[in-house]
Amino acid sequence: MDHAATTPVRKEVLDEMMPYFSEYYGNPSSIYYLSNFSKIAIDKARERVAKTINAEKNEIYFTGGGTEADNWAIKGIASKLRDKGNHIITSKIEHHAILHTCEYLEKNGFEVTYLNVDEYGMISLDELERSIKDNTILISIMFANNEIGTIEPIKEIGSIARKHNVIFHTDAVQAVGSLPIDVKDMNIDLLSMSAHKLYGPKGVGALYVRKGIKIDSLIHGGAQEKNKRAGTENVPGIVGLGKAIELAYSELEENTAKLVELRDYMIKNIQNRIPEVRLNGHPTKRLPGNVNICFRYIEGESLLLSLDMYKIEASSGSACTSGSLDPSHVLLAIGLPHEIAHGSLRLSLGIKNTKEEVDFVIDKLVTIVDRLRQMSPLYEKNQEGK
Amino acid sequence: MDHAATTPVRKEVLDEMMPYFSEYYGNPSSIYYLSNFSKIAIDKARERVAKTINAEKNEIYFTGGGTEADNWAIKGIASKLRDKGNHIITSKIEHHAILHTCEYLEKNGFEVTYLNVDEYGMISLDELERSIKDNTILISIMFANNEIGTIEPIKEIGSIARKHNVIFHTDAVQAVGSLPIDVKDMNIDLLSMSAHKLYGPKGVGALYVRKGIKIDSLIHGGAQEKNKRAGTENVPGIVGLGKAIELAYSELEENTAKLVELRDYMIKNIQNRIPEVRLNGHPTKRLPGNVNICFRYIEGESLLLSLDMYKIEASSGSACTSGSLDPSHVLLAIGLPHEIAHGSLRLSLGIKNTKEEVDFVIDKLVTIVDRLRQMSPLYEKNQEGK
Amino acid sequence: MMYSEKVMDHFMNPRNVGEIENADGVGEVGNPKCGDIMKMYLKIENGIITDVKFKTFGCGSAIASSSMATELIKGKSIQEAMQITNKAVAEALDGLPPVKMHCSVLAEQAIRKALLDYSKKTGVKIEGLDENEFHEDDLHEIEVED
Ligand SMILES: Cc1ncc(COP(=O)(O)O)c(C=O)c1O
Ligand SMILES: Cc1ncc(COP(=O)(O)O)c(C=O)c1O
Ligand code: FES
Ligand code: FES
Repeated sequence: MDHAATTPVRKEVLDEMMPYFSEYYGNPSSIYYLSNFSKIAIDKARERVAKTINAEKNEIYFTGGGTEADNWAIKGIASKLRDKGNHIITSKIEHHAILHTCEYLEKNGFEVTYLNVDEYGMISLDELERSIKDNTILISIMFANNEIGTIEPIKEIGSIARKHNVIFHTDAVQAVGSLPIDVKDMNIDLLSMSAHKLYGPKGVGALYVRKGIKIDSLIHGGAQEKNKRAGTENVPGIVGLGKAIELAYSELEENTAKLVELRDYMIKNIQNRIPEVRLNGHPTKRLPGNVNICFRYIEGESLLLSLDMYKIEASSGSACTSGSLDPSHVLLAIGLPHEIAHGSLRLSLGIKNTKEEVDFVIDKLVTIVDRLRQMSPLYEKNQEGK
Repeated sequence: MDHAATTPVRKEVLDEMMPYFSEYYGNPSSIYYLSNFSKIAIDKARERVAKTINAEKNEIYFTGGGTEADNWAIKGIASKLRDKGNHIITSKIEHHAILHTCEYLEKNGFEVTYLNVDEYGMISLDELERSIKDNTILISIMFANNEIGTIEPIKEIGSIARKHNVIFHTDAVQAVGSLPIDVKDMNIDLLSMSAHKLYGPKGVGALYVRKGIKIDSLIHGGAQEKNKRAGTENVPGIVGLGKAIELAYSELEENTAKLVELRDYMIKNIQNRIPEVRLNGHPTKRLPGNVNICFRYIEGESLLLSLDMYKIEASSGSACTSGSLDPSHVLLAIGLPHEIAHGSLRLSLGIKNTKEEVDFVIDKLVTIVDRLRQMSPLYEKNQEGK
Repeated sequence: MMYSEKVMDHFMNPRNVGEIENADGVGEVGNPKCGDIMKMYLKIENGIITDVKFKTFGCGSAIASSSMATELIKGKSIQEAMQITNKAVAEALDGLPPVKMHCSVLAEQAIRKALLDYSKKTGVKIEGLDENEFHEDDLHEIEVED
């Protein structure tokens, strides 16, 4: 139950990818017959991606994943507009692909404003508008957060950006496949996506670049992707992204309804059955499959290990799982104190999950949380206090 | 017969990749049991790649292809050593992944020396050494050229670089899988490779970074690849690269012997049966499968189209196939006049090609070249002149 | 790049390849930069193009364009031949890839240059034809939309 981390490639997707490994393996840059299959396949995938987000075909550029798309968007605009300005606005809860790229730019003469979020993880449109300056060249706000699932007011951000003539990028890696997206209606100038979050393969993504937006390349070389993203195309991967996105959106309504119901059932039951828990993220404006909860007095990694014993996959924003000493920057940004962030658990539901599985996870959680709390000196203290 | 452009994924390679799409699909960054399979798989691939080029496992970083590895090497060193110097040395016959990256750096305050090559495509060690200045931070010379197949004196370049304390990168995209490589013996500091040139999948490659070499990231984000290359790992692709490289080197001697024999047979027979041709590249220091020949009075694209009618795949450095107005920069660098470069043809043999296929191609070439020459106003003039 | 079936047909089976001895008009155009050369031979009787042949050093699209151009003007009057544009040649071939449109320009230019040669040799004036129009350097300066 960790579909926000990655998803398996769906059978229909893999089936469509297979011929492009060994049979129709031609290099799309070649001019002979064999390579036509690759060219046509890429073209079809581009069309599928474009259609899904209401873009034009020639506004879609394939990349080696969501992280590359994010890096390209930020650095490509920064490098292109360097002479125009050096100020970028983003938020405190972005994925590291955005944050670390911004930090890199800060070391190279750029100035970055990291917008605050409220307790639900929402940015303030007011603060955004007040942050725009004469030298602001880019606003990058994620479509939906990968940890707490909060969906940002993208359309409103788009309007503000457009009004002030600032380019607007959104990291939609978690949103694509799960939420309806219309780049025209939402005034989005650049949008990143990644195939492995929507039952497509790892190592392939795309960047939407609105017609008219000028951007420097991140990866220079051959003339692939209309001279904007060099490197021999990952043909099977691109085919997989195209198929996966088409499938996801043909089933969007039905999957969303199902996931939202399961999600809310899960949240409600955890809250009912386990004391001293806190739901992180927005109660309604959240990704259909996202459940993020803090369990007081315990630590996330030990929770994950215990769940793993029952083959339940999950993730945590605890300091112990982060590899660094701090808990997740997202949990801190929504105002959680360290000790509470420590006990965070993210369960992200996928299209194949069932109510039985959810019940199983809740049952196990009840046991595990109780067990870990019994071991916790904090819990002990707290109970004494009562 | 265009194996230098790309190769099909070998069955053994694809078989080993398959389980990582839908079964062992866990994100290597997760901590639960399922993701162990991915971690172990990546580890094994890293070991295989390292062993092949006599590197250590922790000196191998996976990328989204050869172009990304090239970009990373050049920009990563340039960015890291900017304060130390701004001069880079490369050659005139590098792949666009190197050349266009260098041109980008030139626009950003770097100075680049593009070394000449002789008629065979060899750089001069003398010129290289004379070009090194106090502010030289990087030498990047390709291991073997993708068009004319010439193998550069890598070990000697490595010695010169080491002597002058300059970092040495080599684009070995065409060499890996075809030539023995020993990064220690050859004093190589950074080396790029790409899986799809050696019967592995497209969209995955690697950069070898010698221990102790400090390099900035090209793609920032998560902590993957020891914090040096962010982005969820393309697990099946990485597994494919590992298997492909292991296979290629377990069969290296036998394949090389076979390819060299076929190659020389092909070159000799074309020269014998078709008048006014010119072999491009070095007669002996060339990639085992590379045949590159200019046919006077005709143009490469029409040659390719005609060959395609017989399902023979090939490539050309003619201006008409380049999409730009100029013929290949490699052919110009070895001193060919435009009109001769125009009639260039590259045939690159693969491990499955047979003598019968080579004979078939030569037969067809004889007919096609004759037909096109009969149509050519240049041929006419020349025959009159005789 | 993908050529139409018609382009491939004219490339593989070009019509009217060759030379005409004692042609009434010969035009050779080329792009000195990319090196493509097209040579057109005309036989003209009573203002009608009774025969036409070509030789071309160039890509598939250049050869197909030459072939199609000869078909389009054979049996036509000089004035009709003057109306043949590179677009007409490309359309007759069911289109050319954008990056290859300039090859059809070569065909248009070769016809006009052969007609100019005829005009010079015979003193017959052809309206709309000007010696100064053959700036070979301009041949490839066609804007191509991406
Ligand atoms: C010498 C050389 N360098 C770099 C590349 C680029 O590698 P990739 O196609 O994996 O981006 C190629 C192949 O296209 C090559 O032949
Ligand atoms: C919001 C967000 N942005 C970017 C990424 C990075 O995408 P990728 O894993 O394809 O590099 C992820 C996932 O890891 C994500 O959740
Ligand atoms: S207690 Fe072990 S990492 Fe936090
Ligand atoms: S003749 Fe050179 S591109 Fe057509």
